[in-house]
Amino acid sequence: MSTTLVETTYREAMREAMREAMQRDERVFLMGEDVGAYGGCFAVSLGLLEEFGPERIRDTPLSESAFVGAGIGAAIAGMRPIVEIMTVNFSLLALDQIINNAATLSHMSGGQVSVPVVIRMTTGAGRQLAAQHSHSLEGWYGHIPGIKLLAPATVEDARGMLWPALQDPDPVLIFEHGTLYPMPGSLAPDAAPVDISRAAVRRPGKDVTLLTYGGSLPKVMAAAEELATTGIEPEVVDLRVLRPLDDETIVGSVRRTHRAVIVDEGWRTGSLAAEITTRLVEQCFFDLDGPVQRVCSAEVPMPYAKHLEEAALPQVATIVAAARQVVSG
Amino acid sequence: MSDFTMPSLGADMDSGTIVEWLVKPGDHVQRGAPMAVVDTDKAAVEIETFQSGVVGDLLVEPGQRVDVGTPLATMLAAGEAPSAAPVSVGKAKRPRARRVPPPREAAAPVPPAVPREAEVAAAAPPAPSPPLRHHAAELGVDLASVTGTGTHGRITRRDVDAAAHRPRVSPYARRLAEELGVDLAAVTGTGTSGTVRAEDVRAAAHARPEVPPVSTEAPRSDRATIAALMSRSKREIPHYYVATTVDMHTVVSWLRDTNRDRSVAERIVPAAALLRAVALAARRMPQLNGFWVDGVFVPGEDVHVGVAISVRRGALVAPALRHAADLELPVLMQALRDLVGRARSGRLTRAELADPTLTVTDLGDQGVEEVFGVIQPPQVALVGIGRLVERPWAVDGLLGVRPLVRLSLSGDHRATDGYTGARFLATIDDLLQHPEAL
Amino acid sequence: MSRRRTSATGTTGTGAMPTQHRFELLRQMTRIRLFEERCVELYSATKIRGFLHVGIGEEAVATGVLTVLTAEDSIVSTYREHGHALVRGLSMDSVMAEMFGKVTGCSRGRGGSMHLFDVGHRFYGGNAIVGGGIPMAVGIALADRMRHQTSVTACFFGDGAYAEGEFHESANLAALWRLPLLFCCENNLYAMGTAIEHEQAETDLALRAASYGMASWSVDGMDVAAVEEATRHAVERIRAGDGPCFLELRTYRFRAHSMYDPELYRDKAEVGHWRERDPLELLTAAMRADGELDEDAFEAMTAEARAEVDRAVDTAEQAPFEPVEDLTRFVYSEAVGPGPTRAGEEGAGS
Amino acid sequence: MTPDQARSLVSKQIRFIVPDADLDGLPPDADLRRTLELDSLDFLEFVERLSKDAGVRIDEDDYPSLATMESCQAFLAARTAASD
Repeated sequence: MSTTLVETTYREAMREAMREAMQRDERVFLMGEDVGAYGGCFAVSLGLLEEFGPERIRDTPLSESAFVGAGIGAAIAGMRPIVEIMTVNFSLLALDQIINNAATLSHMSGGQVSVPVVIRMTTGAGRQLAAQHSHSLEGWYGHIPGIKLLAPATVEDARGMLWPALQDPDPVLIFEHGTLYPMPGSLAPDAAPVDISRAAVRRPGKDVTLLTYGGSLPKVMAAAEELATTGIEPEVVDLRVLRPLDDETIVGSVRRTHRAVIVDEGWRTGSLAAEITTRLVEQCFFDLDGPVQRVCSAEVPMPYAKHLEEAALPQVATIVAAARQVVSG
Repeated sequence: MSDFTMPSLGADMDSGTIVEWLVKPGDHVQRGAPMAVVDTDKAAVEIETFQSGVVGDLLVEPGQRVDVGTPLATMLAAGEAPSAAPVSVGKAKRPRARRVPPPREAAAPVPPAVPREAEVAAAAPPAPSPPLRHHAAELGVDLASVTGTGTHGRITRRDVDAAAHRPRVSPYARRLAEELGVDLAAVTGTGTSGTVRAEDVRAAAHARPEVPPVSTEAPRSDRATIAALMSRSKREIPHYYVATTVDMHTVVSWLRDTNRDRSVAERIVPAAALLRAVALAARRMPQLNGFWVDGVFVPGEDVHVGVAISVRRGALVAPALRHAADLELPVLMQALRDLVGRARSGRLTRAELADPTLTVTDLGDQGVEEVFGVIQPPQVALVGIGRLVERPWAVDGLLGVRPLVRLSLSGDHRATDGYTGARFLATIDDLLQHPEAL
Repeated sequence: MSRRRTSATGTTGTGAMPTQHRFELLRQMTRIRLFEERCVELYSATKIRGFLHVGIGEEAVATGVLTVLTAEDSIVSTYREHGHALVRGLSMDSVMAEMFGKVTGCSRGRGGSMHLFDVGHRFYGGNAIVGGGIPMAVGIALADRMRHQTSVTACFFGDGAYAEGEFHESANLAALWRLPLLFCCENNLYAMGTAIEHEQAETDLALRAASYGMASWSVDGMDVAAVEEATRHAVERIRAGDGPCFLELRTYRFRAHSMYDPELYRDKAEVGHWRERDPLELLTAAMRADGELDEDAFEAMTAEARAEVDRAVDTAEQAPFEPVEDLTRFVYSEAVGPGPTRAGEEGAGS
Repeated sequence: MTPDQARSLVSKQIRFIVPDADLDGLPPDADLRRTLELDSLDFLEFVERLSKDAGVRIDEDDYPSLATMESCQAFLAARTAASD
């Protein structure tokens, strides 16, 4: 097996992950709107229909409640379905199935029923799709016991998270930020599965901890570079798992740096950033040398116009300013 | 015989009211037959019997609200005779004592509740005393924002002082200060609006003197150690000296009045009043209450007045009367007696022997009128007190005999200058003119 | 696949059904009736809490349909599910214990009357969300079809659910993918307090179901023989791969929607009229008319059923509650070796 | 109280405060505070013990009459005589 790395993209990495899963386990199949003939709204499943056929690459009618419910039912009955909801914005139509059935059945049935389904959704803003197509609702789903949430932010995670998610006996939701699909990266041809329970320190540092996930990671890494030129050494933590949160890594980092900035594309009120801030106050109050800073989207329906959307979203400059504020302030 | 009880018709229903009976005693009813109409908060509903049989006594009258489970009527098996008294339809009989709990008002009258201690304490804490209000105003502290730590929530002087020095401190800085033994009140914050940050605390910690290890076993410093200490003081500390005469008339007469109705054990000697005045003055002028270390003045965390005590056989020790500025005069007196007693019997604590923040030498009892002492390093001030003497003294232009005492200050010119020393003595003099406030 | 709409009017008098089988249907319906009547009493005495929806009057539907299904078939039910659970084979003890919230209940006391689960019997629970279970039933049928099994999934719901989007999406998807799914619509003429003519533009539900391209029948839901015959016919088509079928089972509940319902929406006369067609009495009358009812056996069977209910109540009373320490167990599946080996989990896979 | 009783009582109290005091060689008219180096606190404790032991009230105005051993004996004799 050659060890030379393969140039690929986030999108192709996810496609390869699905192909590998279906080759290894006949219980695995893909279901969603336009995943087959059209090749996937974001071309993630391009070519899979030709390789695996319509039985395992199933285009569905526009009935999110039905096909997500069907995915849950098939999982109950022994399959390992991958259900693709085109975007998190349409997942609102399937909330009843996800929350009242998928997340609840195991506990409510006293452990008899388990729902090994993986639900993938594209998330986030930044492509001028306006309010109804730009939501970041990870905070909502992060509120629900009974499901697990993953946010692959790197090509390696896009390639390695799916297989362990499919092995998990409980529902796993995977949020793929829309801007990440074309992101280039290199991978070993036989890339191994990755851990899906821990956060990752993407850049070690000592003066302030920058906590983020998914589509915001590239902006945070850029902000970290800029801060480094001014003598501030930030530590960047990529959450990777949004539920259950990896308190150990998060708290461990802030205990070292004594300062925290959380970058989250969701709206600040009741967001994932709000939950993480609460955990920092609960678990390292006496390590905080300044209040936790949150860089979130402005609390507005995402506007279409580019300059407005940019003003609403967290940006490198606002991340740098927040970090400076907590370090020197 | 069995009961027909008020059924529960929903998770949130815990009582119901009989609107109308649909049966009368003696009626034969089949299982499932409607017995009465019950009104719950939402609507009127027919309730049914789960047994067939003969209706006995109707125990609850229409219009009466009863809890779920309360017996509404008795049911007789077929053939059983209903109770003797025929009952008109619709009017429920008085509930028989045996089955229905006695109505509540019949219970023994409850004695009027005596306000327990807790209720009294819950009343508003006693109003702060006038001098305290004055003290708070002086330090710019809003008493409403201060929570008293005295009995019944009384605000004490210490509470006010603490409130005056409440800088904003980050939690990490507060923890660090505790670990490094740094007095936060003395740290100036460099964060926004004066917030004390971690590096401020670290800076303060580096500047703090290493407290010389003092063993409690050596209560008496022998001549050699005293000699070494005194020569180091003279060698390193550029002393300046200032002195003044204080009219002790007000203090002495006040003491005579208060001592008259005090038992011997509680009597207060002038020396205690003097010590109290020095302590209060030191709190007002913190530049004299601390240490000179590596070229930097480090203020003491509180006022601990070292009291020079001659301990038999010529030895000398100057243990600290700790937190002297917080000890009201009578309390300070007892503390002083206790301190001197323990100094003489060698039972001083480590804290008392650790450096006092300034020292007082009272040689009045030894007969000298004026003392110019040597500062105990690393302190920056020493107050000398002479003998209380009756002397001719001009008061408002008239000549009179007044009890006078000579106060002196030896100051470390690196930390303060004569101007500050003089103001310090003047402050002590002024405090001694208001003995009731000591 | 036939698009036509057929309506089978069953008769209870067909001689084809063996006496012993008719007696067993009667026994099942009697068990359900006595169980649910006792539940009403227990609820009034605050022993059962929460919501309680009894199907007294609809026993023929559960009995007629489920007697046709096999152990490999699956069931998804609704909150009016006691009858389905008992006929499917859940023990009366485990169901009553569940109503008492005891750990010996079929869902460890966590589900209550509306969420009875028994995966061993492929009984995938009631569902308190009207229509909430239908998409899942589609998925179970999909899984069976993808694994080339001849199992049928029966999905029960009421006329109220017929107005939910989830039903229409599921009916279309199941018909589109020709899934082995039996839609069983218990049309008891009322969606809680709303009569069907006030909630459905077209009240002939079978007619409308046919428009999804699946075979649909209207059945007299009070006649257990008719229900069984229609179900048998539909299941044969499904197993033959003809895709989903729809049964509109016209039935009636003699008691309120739930324990708290002043029934202002219907009058006593209507209830009285339907009581004349009580499914238990219809069957006993028919068997007597055919001289097939052994009165002693009937009496003994009823007494045994009553005793079974009594035993269930006693065991439920004594049973322990789930220890509070287990509160968070099963929020996520507990590691049971390489992948859970639950029923329906025998698919291959590394 | 006889002069001798008074003397032994005074000596007892002084010895408590100054254990190694040479009382025998102490002239009866010697100033106790100066010869025995009693500062104001020592003297206060001496007065406290004396008044408790002898059961008599001693005010600050009486302090001058406790200057020497002689004056103490006289004071105690006079003060207790009033109550004998």
